[in-house]
Amino acid sequence: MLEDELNVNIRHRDGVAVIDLIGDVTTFAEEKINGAYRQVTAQGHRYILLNFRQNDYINSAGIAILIGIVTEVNQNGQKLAVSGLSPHFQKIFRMVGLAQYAEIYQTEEEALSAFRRLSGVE
Amino acid sequence: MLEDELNVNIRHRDGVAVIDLIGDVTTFAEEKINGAYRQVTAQGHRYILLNFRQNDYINSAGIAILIGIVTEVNQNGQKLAVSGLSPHFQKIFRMVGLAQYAEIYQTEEEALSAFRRLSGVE
Amino acid sequence: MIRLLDSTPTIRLGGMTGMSGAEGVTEQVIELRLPSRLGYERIAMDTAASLARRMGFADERIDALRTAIGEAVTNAIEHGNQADEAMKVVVLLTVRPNELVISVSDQGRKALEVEQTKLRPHIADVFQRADKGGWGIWLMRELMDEVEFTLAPGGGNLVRMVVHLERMPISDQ
Amino acid sequence: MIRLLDSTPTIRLGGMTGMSGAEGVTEQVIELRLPSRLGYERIAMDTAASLARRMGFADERIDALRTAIGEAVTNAIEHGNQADEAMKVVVLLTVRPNELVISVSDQGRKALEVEQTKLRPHIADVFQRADKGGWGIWLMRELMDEVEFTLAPGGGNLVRMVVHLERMPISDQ
Ligand SMILES: Nc1ncnc2c1ncn2[C@@H]1O[C@H](COP(=O)(O)OP(=O)(O)O)[C@@H](O)[C@H]1O
Ligand SMILES: Nc1ncnc2c1ncn2[C@@H]1O[C@H](COP(=O)(O)OP(=O)(O)O)[C@@H](O)[C@H]1O
Repeated sequence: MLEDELNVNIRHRDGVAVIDLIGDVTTFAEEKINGAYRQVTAQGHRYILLNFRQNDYINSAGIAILIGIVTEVNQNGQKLAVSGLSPHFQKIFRMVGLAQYAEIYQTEEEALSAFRRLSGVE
Repeated sequence: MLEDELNVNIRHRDGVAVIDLIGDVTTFAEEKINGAYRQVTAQGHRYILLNFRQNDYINSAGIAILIGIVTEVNQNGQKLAVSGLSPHFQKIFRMVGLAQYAEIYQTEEEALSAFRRLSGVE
Repeated sequence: MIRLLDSTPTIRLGGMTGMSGAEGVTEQVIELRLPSRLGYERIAMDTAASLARRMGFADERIDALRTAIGEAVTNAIEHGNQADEAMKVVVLLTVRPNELVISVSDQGRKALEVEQTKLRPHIADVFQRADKGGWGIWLMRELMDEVEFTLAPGGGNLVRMVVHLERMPISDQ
Repeated sequence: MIRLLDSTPTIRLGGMTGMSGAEGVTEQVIELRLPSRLGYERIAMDTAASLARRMGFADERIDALRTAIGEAVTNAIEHGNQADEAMKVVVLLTVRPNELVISVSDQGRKALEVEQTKLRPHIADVFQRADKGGWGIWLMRELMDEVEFTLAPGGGNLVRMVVHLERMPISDQ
């Protein structure tokens, strides 16, 4: 089943680069996630949303990939948010400390309206 | 989880005794299913619907219990129908030959309207 | 064939070198040992379904597999091991590029007779019998692509079942 | 305790005589042997989740268990067995009246150092490192009720994890 592979999809909404992560976020996902991040960064995006799909498998290797993204987001002065995580992975993101560097929203819409408020203020 | 046990519930709708089978239909279900059948038979019911819940586990021991019910239904001159089976178990009921003795309907409503037509004709 | 397994996104699980035979056939084996207590067949069903899903089997094939393996393990528990919980039921799941092989063995407290493996019950006859059962082995045969009964290495009964992956093999030979 | 297991509708699976000890403690053991190839940890996760569900664990405990066992098996595959597919990862799932014990062992191609089992990574430090990993063992500790590292009988690494069933025991003694 294709669910075992990660599919990455990039969309642009209201000035935000939305990166859909469809499938499992494990060591096999590294190239695709990093590639998508580099692409939107090369396009000059400041606001990035990683949109997960509920109930996909994320393991510690996937978390390491995401920490790598956060490292670059911080260096490049971008803003990162995440949406679509299951309650279990929201909890794990908080435990790991990722939630301090990327706001967690239930849905894409909530994340987008938060980005709108932010870009209005800035 | 309670899903591992069978729960049996008897309802009366339009002169039909609806026996809901909620849970797994295996050897452990024998007493409950036979008890429910005897109860509605003692009440004089002629039309009986076994209403399954999609995706519950039915095994060959459960099929043997159902064949036992069909045997008595035939002896007692009752009419039996089934509803709520998944496509997989509809197929198995056909393979086993149960479908010749109990009409298979997708939903309870379809089974009830078939019973209505039948009781109108008789 | 190695290439097929590795290039197919649906088989992140596929074998590479596991038990390579002379012909370069590759397979991976998962072994599951269960106590002989009714209910534990559900664990075998769920494990096999999890594997089959990742191999790319269609949902209806997975349903068929669940039923067949459930019947095989139930028989091993009830008949072969006479529900003696200290006795184990051993399930081997062998992942091959184009098929899944399931073997279920018991410790043979009761021997399985050859005639019993060939029964084709008819419901009209069954109505007349006190025992309405006897559908398990027939269901396995109807639902799986291959079913074979032999003796297990340890002397118990062994059922070997095969389901083919309905995907065109792209041979690289 | 036997009575508790048998009268509890959620544990059709519970042990009766399986490996009874002197104190009448009962347990049932499921053994799963997996090839050392990434992806197969999913089978262990699904098997354990299937068992935990039938034991009556709450969904969030099952999610925690999935993650912990996934990390343990991934480590056994990648580190302990160095992804040599011929080497097996052995998962034992022990069902007890009020807990599930999971043990994951590898064949110890690489020894696990004691210090590595006690790491508590901090994300701010991790940003500075090239390797952003090292969260697996810590996650197991955070998610499970008990976690213990020892040597496996065969000389490999063994992780033993326990999750308690949050249900009041009704002792019949
Ligand atoms: N693993 C086994 N060991 C010993 N006998 C078996 C085994 N499996 C099946 N049998 C015998 O074959 C018969 C037919 O099995 P089956 O078709 O599954 O129906 P059922 O289990 O309902 O009787 C059983 O009644 C039993 O006598
Ligand atoms: N089963 C094992 N066998 C040998 N070494 C292990 C095993 N599990 C973990 N280790 C060692 O402990 C380290 C920390 O493991 P972990 O916290 O899971 O993070 P990661 O696997 O991401 O490095 C690993 O990098 C590895 O060196």
